[in-house]
Formats: sequence, C-alpha cells, structure tokens
Amino acid sequence: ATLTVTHWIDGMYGVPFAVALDKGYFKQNGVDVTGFITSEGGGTSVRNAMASEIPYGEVALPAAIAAIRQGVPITIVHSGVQSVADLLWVELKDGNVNGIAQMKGKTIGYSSPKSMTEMITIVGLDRAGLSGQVQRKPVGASGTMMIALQQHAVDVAYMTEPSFSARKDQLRIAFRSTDIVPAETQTVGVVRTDYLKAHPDTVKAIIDARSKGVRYIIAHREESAQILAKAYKIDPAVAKSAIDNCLDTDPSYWSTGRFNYTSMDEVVKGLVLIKAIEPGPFDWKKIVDESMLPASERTK
Amino acid sequence: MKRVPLTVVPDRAPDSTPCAIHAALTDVTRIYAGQKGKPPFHALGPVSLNLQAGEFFSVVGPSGCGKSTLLDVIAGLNAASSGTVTFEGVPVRDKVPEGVAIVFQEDATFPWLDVYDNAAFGARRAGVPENEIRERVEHALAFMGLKAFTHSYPVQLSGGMRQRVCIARAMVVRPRLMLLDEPFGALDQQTRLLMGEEMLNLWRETGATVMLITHSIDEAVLLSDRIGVMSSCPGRFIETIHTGWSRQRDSNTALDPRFGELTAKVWSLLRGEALKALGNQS
Amino acid sequence: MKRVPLTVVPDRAPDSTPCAIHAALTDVTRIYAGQKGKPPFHALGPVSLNLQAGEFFSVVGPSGCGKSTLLDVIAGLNAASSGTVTFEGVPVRDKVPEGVAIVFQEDATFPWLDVYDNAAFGARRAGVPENEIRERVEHALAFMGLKAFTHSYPVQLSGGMRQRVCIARAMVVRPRLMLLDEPFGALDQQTRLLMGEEMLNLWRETGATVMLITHSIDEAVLLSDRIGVMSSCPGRFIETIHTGWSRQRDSNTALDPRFGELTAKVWSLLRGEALKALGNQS
Amino acid sequence: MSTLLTSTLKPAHQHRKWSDGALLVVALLALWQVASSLLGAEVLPGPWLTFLKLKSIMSDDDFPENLRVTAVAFALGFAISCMGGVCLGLVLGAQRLAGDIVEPILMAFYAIPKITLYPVVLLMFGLGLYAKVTFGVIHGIIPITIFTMNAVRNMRPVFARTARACRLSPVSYARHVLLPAAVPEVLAGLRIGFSLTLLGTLIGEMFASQSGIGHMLMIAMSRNDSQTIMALASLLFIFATVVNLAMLKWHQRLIKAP
Amino acid sequence: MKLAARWRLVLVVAFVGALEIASRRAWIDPVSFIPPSKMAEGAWALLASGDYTNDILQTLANASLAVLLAVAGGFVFGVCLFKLPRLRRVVDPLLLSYYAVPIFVVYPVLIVIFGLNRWPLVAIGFLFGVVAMATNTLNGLERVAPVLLRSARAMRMSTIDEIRLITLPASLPYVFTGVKLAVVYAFIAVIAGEFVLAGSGFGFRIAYAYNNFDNPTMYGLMLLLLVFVGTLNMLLHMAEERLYSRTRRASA
Ligand SMILES: Nc1ncnc2c1ncn2[C@@H]1O[C@H](COP(=O)(O)OP(=O)(O)OP(=O)(O)O)[C@@H](O)[C@H]1O
Ligand SMILES: Nc1ncnc2c1ncn2[C@@H]1O[C@H](COP(=O)(O)OP(=O)(O)OP(=O)(O)O)[C@@H](O)[C@H]1O
Ligand SMILES: O=C([O-])O
Ligand SMILES: [Mg+2]
Ligand SMILES: [Mg+2]
Repeated sequence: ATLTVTHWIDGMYGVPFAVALDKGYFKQNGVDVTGFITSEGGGTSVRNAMASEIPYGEVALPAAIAAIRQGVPITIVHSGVQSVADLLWVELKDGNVNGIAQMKGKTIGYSSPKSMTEMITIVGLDRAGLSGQVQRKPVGASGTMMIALQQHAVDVAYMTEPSFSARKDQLRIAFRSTDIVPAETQTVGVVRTDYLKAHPDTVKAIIDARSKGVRYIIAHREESAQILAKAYKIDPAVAKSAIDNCLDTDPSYWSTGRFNYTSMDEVVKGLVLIKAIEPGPFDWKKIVDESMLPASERTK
Repeated sequence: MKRVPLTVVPDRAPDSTPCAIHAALTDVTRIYAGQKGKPPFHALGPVSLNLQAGEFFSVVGPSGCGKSTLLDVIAGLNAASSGTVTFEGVPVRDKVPEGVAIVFQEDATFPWLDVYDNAAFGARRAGVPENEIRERVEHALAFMGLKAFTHSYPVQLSGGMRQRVCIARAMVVRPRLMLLDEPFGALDQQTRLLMGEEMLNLWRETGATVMLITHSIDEAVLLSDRIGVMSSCPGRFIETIHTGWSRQRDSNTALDPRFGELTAKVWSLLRGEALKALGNQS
Repeated sequence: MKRVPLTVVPDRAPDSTPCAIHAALTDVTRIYAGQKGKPPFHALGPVSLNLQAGEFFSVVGPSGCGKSTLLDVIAGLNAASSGTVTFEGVPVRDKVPEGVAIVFQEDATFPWLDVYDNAAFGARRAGVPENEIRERVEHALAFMGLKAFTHSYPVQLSGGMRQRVCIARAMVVRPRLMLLDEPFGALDQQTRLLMGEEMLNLWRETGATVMLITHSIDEAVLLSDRIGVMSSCPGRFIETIHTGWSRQRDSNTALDPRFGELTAKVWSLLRGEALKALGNQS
Repeated sequence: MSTLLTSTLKPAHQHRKWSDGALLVVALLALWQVASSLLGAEVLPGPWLTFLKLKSIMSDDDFPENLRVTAVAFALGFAISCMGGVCLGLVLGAQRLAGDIVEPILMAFYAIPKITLYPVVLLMFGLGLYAKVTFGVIHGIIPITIFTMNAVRNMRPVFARTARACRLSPVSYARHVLLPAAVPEVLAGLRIGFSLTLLGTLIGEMFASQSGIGHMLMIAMSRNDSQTIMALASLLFIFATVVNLAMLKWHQRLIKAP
Repeated sequence: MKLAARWRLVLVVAFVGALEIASRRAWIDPVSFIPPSKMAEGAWALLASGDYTNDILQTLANASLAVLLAVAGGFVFGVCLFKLPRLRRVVDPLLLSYYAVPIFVVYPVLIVIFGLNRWPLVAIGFLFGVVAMATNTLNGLERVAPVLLRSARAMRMSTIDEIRLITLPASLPYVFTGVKLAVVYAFIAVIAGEFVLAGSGFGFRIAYAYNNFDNPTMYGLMLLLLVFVGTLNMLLHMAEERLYSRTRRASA
C-alpha cells in the first residue's frame, strides 16, 4: 500500500517516512508500505489520502482544518512538523538585508495570497512595525522564486529546504521564519474516520513507525542524510545540510506524534488573519483524536 | 482499335409483364423552404408518372425546371412536399430502395479511390463477390473507354472521363432501375452517341428500367420509349411522347422519318418553355 | 415575356486590323508528371495556333483529348512543357494576363456570395465603378435568365443556373479574350441555342476574341469563324476549318447549305477520333 | 505547377527535404543556445547541458519504471481518445442536428480547468492508473472529435448522396466514405490529440503520483531544477515529434491519390 | 437552428436536473461534488460580494488578449504554411508535438523575458491557442476547391485579395473551428497558469477554493467560467450559422 505525504521529495516533511521505510519500521509493525504518494498543494494531498487503500496522510494543517470544516470525514491523529525551520527568507549573495527589520522600502516575495508564506510576511512585518512600508508580491511556486530574485523583481523571497541547501552558494539568508513565528505546526497526520474506527491497529503502527523514524534522525543525522539522499535523489551533502538546518533551528522540528496545541493555535490565528476562517473559539477536541498515540505521547 | 462489347447477365430476368408499373409518382410536388423570411420556392409539380418496368424513359426540360429535383424525389433522396412515390409497389421515403442506381449531375467520383475502386464501389458495398466484381468492372471500364486509366485517380482525369467513371459505377451494380441525371453532359457529341448506343445494349440485356434526364433532344428521341417534356419551373409534364421504336433500335433509327418529326415536336414544345424560363423573370 | 438585349459598350474599340494575332501558341506540349513511378503522361500537343484579334474560334475534340489543358496553357494557369505562348505579343507564363476572362468547365460559383455578387465579382476586382457594375450585372443576369434569382445563393440553383452565373461573371468584366470551357454543358439544347445567339451579339459588340471549347458540333459550326478539331489524346489540331460566315450570323445560318456540309465534315473527323479515344486503350 | 521536369528532379527534391530538416534542427539548436546564453543557463540550460542531463536521467535505475508507468497510462488514454474521438466526431459530423446540439456543450466543457475535475475523477476511478488515463482522455478526446466532426460536416454533399444511393449502412458509410473523405483533418486531430493526451496524462501524474514522467517533472519544477525540466521537456518534445513524423508519413501513404 | 438550441436546452436541463437529484440524494459524494443549485448560489454570492470582480476581470482581459493574438497570429501562420510548402514540410512535425510539453514549464523563461506581470500569462495563452488556429486554417485552405483558386488566378488577384476574398470565405467553417479552439485553449492555458503560478485571477481563486475544500466557491467560479466560455462559443456558433446557413443545402 502507499501512504500520502505532502511534498514528499521536495519538502522535509517526508524525512521520517523515508527513514522508517529504509529501516524497516513499517514492516516490523506489520504494515506493508511500498511507496509514498506526493502532490503539490494541501487540498490535493488530503484528497489523495482519502482515496488511497490506506487512507492515511501527513498533510498541511490548514488543509486538514479546511477539509474537516467542510465536512470531509477525516480525523487528525498525530502532529507532524511543528516548526517553520525549513522556511527561510533569502536574498541573492550580494544582498544586505539582515533581519526583517531592515526590509523597509524593499520588496518581499511570498508564494500566493492566503498561504502560510503570506501569513508569515504579514505577521512579521506587522511585528517589525513595517506594515505598508514593504512591498509584498505573490510570485507563485518555488520554481519561479529564483527567477524573481535574479530578475530583481523581489529583494527577498521565501525558500524551503532542501532547495535552499542545494543553492546555498548563490543565496544567503535574510531572516528565518522562526524569528517571526517560533512555533507553528505545519503538518499533521490524518486518517479517514471510518478507516480509523475499523483499523486502529494499522494507524497506530504507522504512527509508531514514523515516530521511530524521528528518533532515528535525531540520533543519527549522518545516516539519515544518506537515507534521505537516496530516497529524494539528492546530493548527500545537501541532505545533511537541510537536516542540520532544520534540527539546529528547532530540535523538535519533527514531532514524534505529540500535539503542541500552542503552535497549532498559532496556525489558527494566522488563518484568521488571512481571513481563511472566521474568528472565534476553536475546539481542537472535535477534530483531533489522541487515542492512536502511545499513552506517553498524549497530552494529559 | 477494338471495342469490347459489354455482355452482362441480368441479376434477375427482365420483367415478364413489361407493362407492370415499376415506379410511380402521384401528384408529387417539391417546395423548398424559403430562407430567412423569403417565401418558399415551388420547384416541382404536381407531377404524376408511371415508369413501366423495363421501359426507357427520358426527361427533357429547360434548365432549372426541376429535373434533378424530380430524380431526387423518385430516388428517395429528397422528400416530396406532397404526393406519393412508390418503387415496385413499396412507398419510397427517405431511403433509396434496393435495386436503384443513380448517376448524379455533379462529379461524384471519390478522389481517394482510383478508377477501378470507384467503379467497384457500389458493387462491393452490395456484397458482390470480388472476382465477379473484377469481371464487371473490367467490362464497364473497357466499354467506357477508360481501360488505360484503370489505376488513375480522378484528379488525373478530364471532366468527361470522371463522368464516365460514375456511369461505370452505376452499371456495375446491375440495378433494376437506373436514374441518370445528364450523364453525358461533359462528353462530346460523338462519344455521347457511342455511349448512348452502349446504354441501349445494356438496357436490352439487363431489362432494367431507365430514367434518363438529358439536355439533348436527339438523344432523348433516339434512346427512349417515352419522353417526358417538362415545363419551365415549377416543372410539370406538359406532354409525354411515345416514340414507338422497337427494342432493337440503334443510331440508324435517326434515319427513320419519324425521328425528325419527333425531334421537331419536342423542339417546339421546349422552345416556348426555354424562352419562358429565361424571360419570365424580367 | 421580353428579352433584354445586352447592349454593351466595348472598353476598347474592336481591333482595327482584324488579322492581328491576339494570342499565339507555338509547338506547345503539356506533359503531366507521372505519379509514384508511373511514366509521365503526354496530354497535349504539339500544337501551334494563332488566335486572330476579334475572331470566334471553337475547339472540338473527343473527351479527354486535352481541350481543357489547352485552355489552361493559353491562360497561363498551366505551364507548357515545351513551346511558347504569347498574348498580345507578350509571353504568357504562370500568370493570367490582364484582359483575359475564363469560364471553367466545373462549377466555379462562390457559395458564400449571392448571384448578384458572384456576377459582379470580377468587375469589382477590376475596379469598375459600382453603378457601372450594377448596370452590367443587371443586364447580364436578365440576359442569362437569372433575374428572379438575383439574391439567391448558389446552393439554391440548379446545375445549369450555376453555369450561367459563371458566364455572367466573365461577361461583366468585358475581357479582350474570353476563354470558355464548355460553358453551356449543363444547359438544355434550347437554352443553349439562345445563349449562343446572345454570345454572338456580345462578341460582335465588344469585338473580343473568343475561344470556345464545346461538345456540340452544331454550336461550333454555327458560332465560329474557325473550328479547331482536335485528335484524341495527346490532342493536336487535325484540321482547322474556316466557316466563312459573316459577322452578322445568327441561328438562321443553320439553314445555309454550307452548315450541313461543315457539320458533316467535323462530324466525320471527330467520329474516328472519338472511337480511337474510347478504343485505343483495350 | 509541376512539369515533366519534376520527375527528374525528384532525387534533388528528396535531398532538399533532408537538408531543410537538418537546417531546421540546427537553427533550433542555435536559437536555443543563444536564448540560453542571453537568459542565463540557470533559467534556460543550453542544448549540451540538457543533453548531458537527459543522458544521466535515462541511465538512472528508476527511469525505465517511470517511463513504463507513464507509457501504459498514455497508451491506454490515447487508444480511448482515438476510438472515442473519431467515432464521436463521425457521428456528430454526419448528424448535423446532433452536432449542432453537442458541439457548444463540448467546447464549454473542454474549457473548464481540468484540475477542478480531479476530485470527481478520484471519486470515480480512485487513485492510480485509471485516474491518469481519464485525465489523458479528457484532454485528448475533444480535439479529435472536433477536427473529425468539422471535416465530415464540410465534406462535399455529393459524397453523402452517393453513399445513400449505394444504400450504405452507417458503419460502412463511416468506414468507406466519411473516414477517407476526412483523412487530413482526422490525422491532424489525431496528432494534436496525441500530444494533448500525453499532456493530460502528465498532468494526472502531477497530482497524485509516486512515479512516472509527470512525477519527475513535478519534482523538477518544485525544485526549480531547470536542467531536468528542460531534459524532460526535450524528451517529450522529441518523442511527440517522432510520432508526429510517423503519422505524417502514414498520412502520405493513406492518401494514395496524387 | 432553433431546433438545435431547444434540444440543447433540454439536454442541459436534464443533465443538470440529474446532477441535482444525484447530489442531493448524496449518490455523489458531497465532499467532491455539490448540487448545481448550490453552485449557482455560490456563483451569485461571489459575484454579489464583489471580492472576485478584479480577479475575474483580470483573467478575462488576459484571456481575451491571448485569444486575439492567437487568432490573428494563427491565421497568418496558417496562411504562410499553406503558401510556403517548403516551410510547412519542415515545421509540420513540430507543429502539434509541442502541445505534449506541459507548457507552464516555460513559464520561468517567460518571466525572464516579460517580467513579473500579465504578459507571461498572455503569452502562455497565445502559445496554446495559436497552433490550433493555424492547423485549422491550414486544413481549411487545403479544402478550398481548386476551381475557386483557379478563378482567383484568372482574375489576377494579389495574394492578399485572394486570401481575403476567396480562401478566407471558402474556408471559413474551418477558421471558425480554429477560433473556437483558440478561445478554449487560451482560457485553459491562462487559467492553468494562474493556477500554478499567479497570485490572482480566476485560476488562482479556483485553486485556493479547491485547496480549502470550499466547494460553493470553487464550483461557483467554474460555473461562471463555463458561462463565459459557453456564451463566447455560442456567439461564435451563431455568427457561423448566420454566415453559413445560406450556403448550405437546406435539409428539408
Ligand atoms: N436547395 C434548394 N433550395 C431552394 N431552391 C432550390 C434548391 N434546389 C433547387 N432549387 C430550385 O429548384 C429549381 C429546380 O432545380 P433543379 O436542380 O431540379 O433543376 P434542373 O431541372 O435539374 O436544372 P438543370 O437542367 O440546370 O440541372 C431551380 O429553380 C432551383 O433554383
Ligand atoms: N493533373 C493531371 N495529371 C495527369 N493527367 C492529367 C491531369 N489532368 C488531365 N490529365 C490527363 O490529360 C488528358 C486531357 O485532359 P483534359 O482535361 O485537358 O481533357 P478535355 O479535352 O478537357 O476532356 P473533357 O472534354 O472530358 O473535359 C486526359 O487524358 C487526362 O487524363
Ligand atoms: O486545464 C488543465 O489542467 O489543463
Ligand atoms: Mg439538374
Ligand atoms: Mg475538359
């Protein structure tokens, strides 16, 4: 069977899965995983997950929230990446921005309106007191980002790992997203609710294998980088650099499964800010089911 | 120089009762719908006509009088606006009955087929065995003077040659009723005469009923048992003339004193209609 | 019923020296390239021909002998494989010279234009003022018996009517050389006769040179100053016959005893060629 | 106008055909190289770099599997597009009323962004081969239908009349009259349908995939790996061009008539 | 044609009705699909809110520009290919194969050439539409009866006049098909471009709604798009009918 992992191959969310597969954790737990379905965009990942033989996926939290609110019968069962350590704001090597405070009068490029990247620019510029003094531009997917920078259409633009590590020689970091939002849950694991009821053991097995993967990365960065390089077909040095970058910025970049509600609330705040959801109290209990986590990982 | 005679075995013996009605029109009219607020155009009729089984019937009439329309109606290619059409006792509607072959006024050769395949087309579709077809096609092409062009394509032929290909196609299926719309229109007079004689042979041998639309009065008189003379548009039969020739007629029949009389008669009938057709619009 | 006579003012006075050569062919042949390994096909010639300014020249010949090819070569629509072609002293190559109008054997009406616009087309291209065009077109259509169909579209016309539209289109431009490829092919004999007479009027009044390809021997004899009789393919002129008619000829000329002689002569010349054309392939 | 001389010129003609082709290829490569140096190899890698990249991609262990996955989906999609498109086109062309009714609907449907149909496609066919095939078909079938329909509609009416006079069944009418009469347009439809089916299949692979050329392309795009993008795009382009050439040759053989 | 329009209406209404019932009864998964009435509500709501006006206008403007360029360019290109057989022989194999390459891979190049503005999108729309137009023009020109071209030569027409007065009207049904396809392809490409790359416009809004499972908005936008393109197509269809009904043999 296949599992769905958003941005498998071009994002860092998939590393624990790559490791778990390579180390045989899935097999040990009795789950026959043959590969990972990937896609761009949150909505598609959720839809792909729902349509799979094992309707499980690690997907973007905003997409999961949106789906659930629109009545898609899924349940959030574990936390995934709970930091934006992989999301960097970069400029060309000859740039001179050091920190968001120096952005005054410059142009910043985010992916698209109402995205996580836009949210971070709004929050960041607001906190720096620069609202209205920095021009913000949507520049589309990461593919066009380099071009926009090189064309000087923007001064600073977002970049994610491992793309950044692959281009370290051309770019420098202007500031980090974690400077603005230190804790922000990016992805969570979701399962179709009916499947969850019918096959709780499979779900537990997947969560456990992933969590073993996370522990392995933290313990063995070098080996993990080798595994990642093989799975993603990238240069081992780039893989190592990307993993280092994430873990050095935030040692708990990959959650072992345990939810961090503060960092999840941060996301909801952001969604309200960009008017993706209405303001008001948000009840995680309704959409999160912690019972698949080992007792040690549950919030008391 | 030798001519290959076309010896054909009729698929069916010539009708034993030569007076049986083979195709019949009763009070048929054809009115074309007017386009964009224009009034409907009355193109034909009312005409009533009985084609006797095995007869050779010609239609003459001024240009635009409705001859092609009449042919279409008999063939079921064009629905009569009123009146009834039957072929072998069965009403004709919207479908060409089995046993009818048509040669159209326009060039109807298929440009993607060579002369042989064009000529074989109808018979192939009718399921005639291939060796039988080959025999028939070879005969027909020799007879039409197209043997050297068997594997030429229509674009390589002159206008008259294409018309002959269409006649060959109709002949090869051995129809019981043959409808010919000015089939010799693009042929020179001499060729026309030779074709006419061959047509007579064919007609005698197969016992088919033939309706021939022609612009040549001589041809109509020479070939036909009966000639229907049509008025100017909307076409009606102003007179139907029996020639009284024997079945064994040929081009020598033109020497018969009746030939001159008959052509003169048709000529005078037509003269007025042609003038009307040309003049009644000014 | 009244016929509107076509009174036309020639764009140019009839040539003062009626013997001046208007168009000339010298040793012209046309050989079509053989397709896909087939040998080249010799369709025409060698022919030499001088069309005198202001003469009415007819071409007769068996079907497929190369008449249309000859016309195309004179008009510059088809390049001669060898030999030279000139019009008014200027070599013709690959371009139709100014002053030449052509009526093709096929239907060349433009289906998207009504009869009026079809007839006016050539003159509009030539830049004739619109009111002048209207006058000419109205005359031509009346004369062609198409007045009631002025605003009809070609699909609404019979085959013969479309052919008349094409003749009208060529007439309206008042050419100095008119090339007609079997223009009356789809017309009944009566209409044909009337058209022929009108063609004579037009010819006399405009002083144009006319080359008419026709399948009707009577027509050729009646209308022409000279008749070129072509052999079977590859077409050559086997004989050129002077009729010796005065310019004032009309259909009564057919009563002249020479008319019978001439037709008989052409007829006998053609008979052999037509048989050859049909038979030499078996 | 071709003359007698044409036949003797044939070999030279043939020769010119090849030299023209070679000239075009050289011109395209040169243009590419110039554009690449103007825009920068980062944006648009030149032909040589692209070639090297393509070589390394093709020698990759996973490449045959990726190719196979895409090929299977595409072949199935194209087969369906062809059969469906041609048949539908013939019917809609021959039945004027049906064509008038359906054509505008078809065109409007075709214009909606296919990705929005993805949820519905997923719902109907699930994840995997058939979703991709469906994507290929919805991209490719409509141009084939439209081209065929248009050709049949504009066929000379006398052919239809001849077919009726010969009492052809609908199937043999289609087979022996409509199809041969419409060969150039049907072929053009198939050529464009071929390319668009391929495009559709790739787009399908971009949405949900773990392998296939579309998957490779998507990853290259999100990594902004312009060399891989160009290499894959060239591969697709060359493949489509070769097939197009073959179809043109086939076309020349189909129309035996000069 | 009245008849065809009526039948079309019946067909569409029946289809929409069936969808309505099927989705209301939840025979179709409501997460993937919503009843057409809800789509209409969604479309109305987003029109009424005014939030989407700019996006809609922007896309329509870009697509229209692309259509205009594609139609004009495609026609000229088609004529050139027809007139220059040597060019055609060489270009023919490439002509349609380029549709096989997902065209937005060239988007970065277009950005470099045109900058970060509307023109890359217009260019994509143009590139996608132009070949369909050229191919149809070419097909049409090839179908012009040779006798009409001979007539043009007989009347000593210049190339421009021949195209304007003979080949264009004679091949108009094909040219119309080309225009219709160019419209469709230009829209597809512009919207797909916005989908993947831009931060505004119809395509972006659809993608956003799609990712947020906001079915009323997504299907509402699709409905609007369907109405736009459908109307454009109907107008073309009607113009074609007007021009061509009289040159066709009446069927009854
Ligand atoms: N589709 C049509 N719509 C309207 N009128 C038509 C249509 N077809 C033919 N007509 C008219 O019907 C009349 C008869 O046409 P038809 O073709 O039957 O003449 P015809 O006798 O065969 O003439 P010809 O000898 O010139 O071929 C003509 O006046 C023509 O204008
Ligand atoms: N494009 C071509 N390729 C090869 N052969 C051709 C081509 N056009 C005509 N021919 C041949 O040239 C010969 C003369 O043709 P042409 O059309 O000039 O005859 P025609 O005298 O006008 O005949 P008709 O009276 O039947 O119209 C014919 O035998 C024909 O097969
Ligand atoms: O609409 C497309 O996804 O091409
Ligand atoms: Mg007729
Ligand atoms: Mg001829």
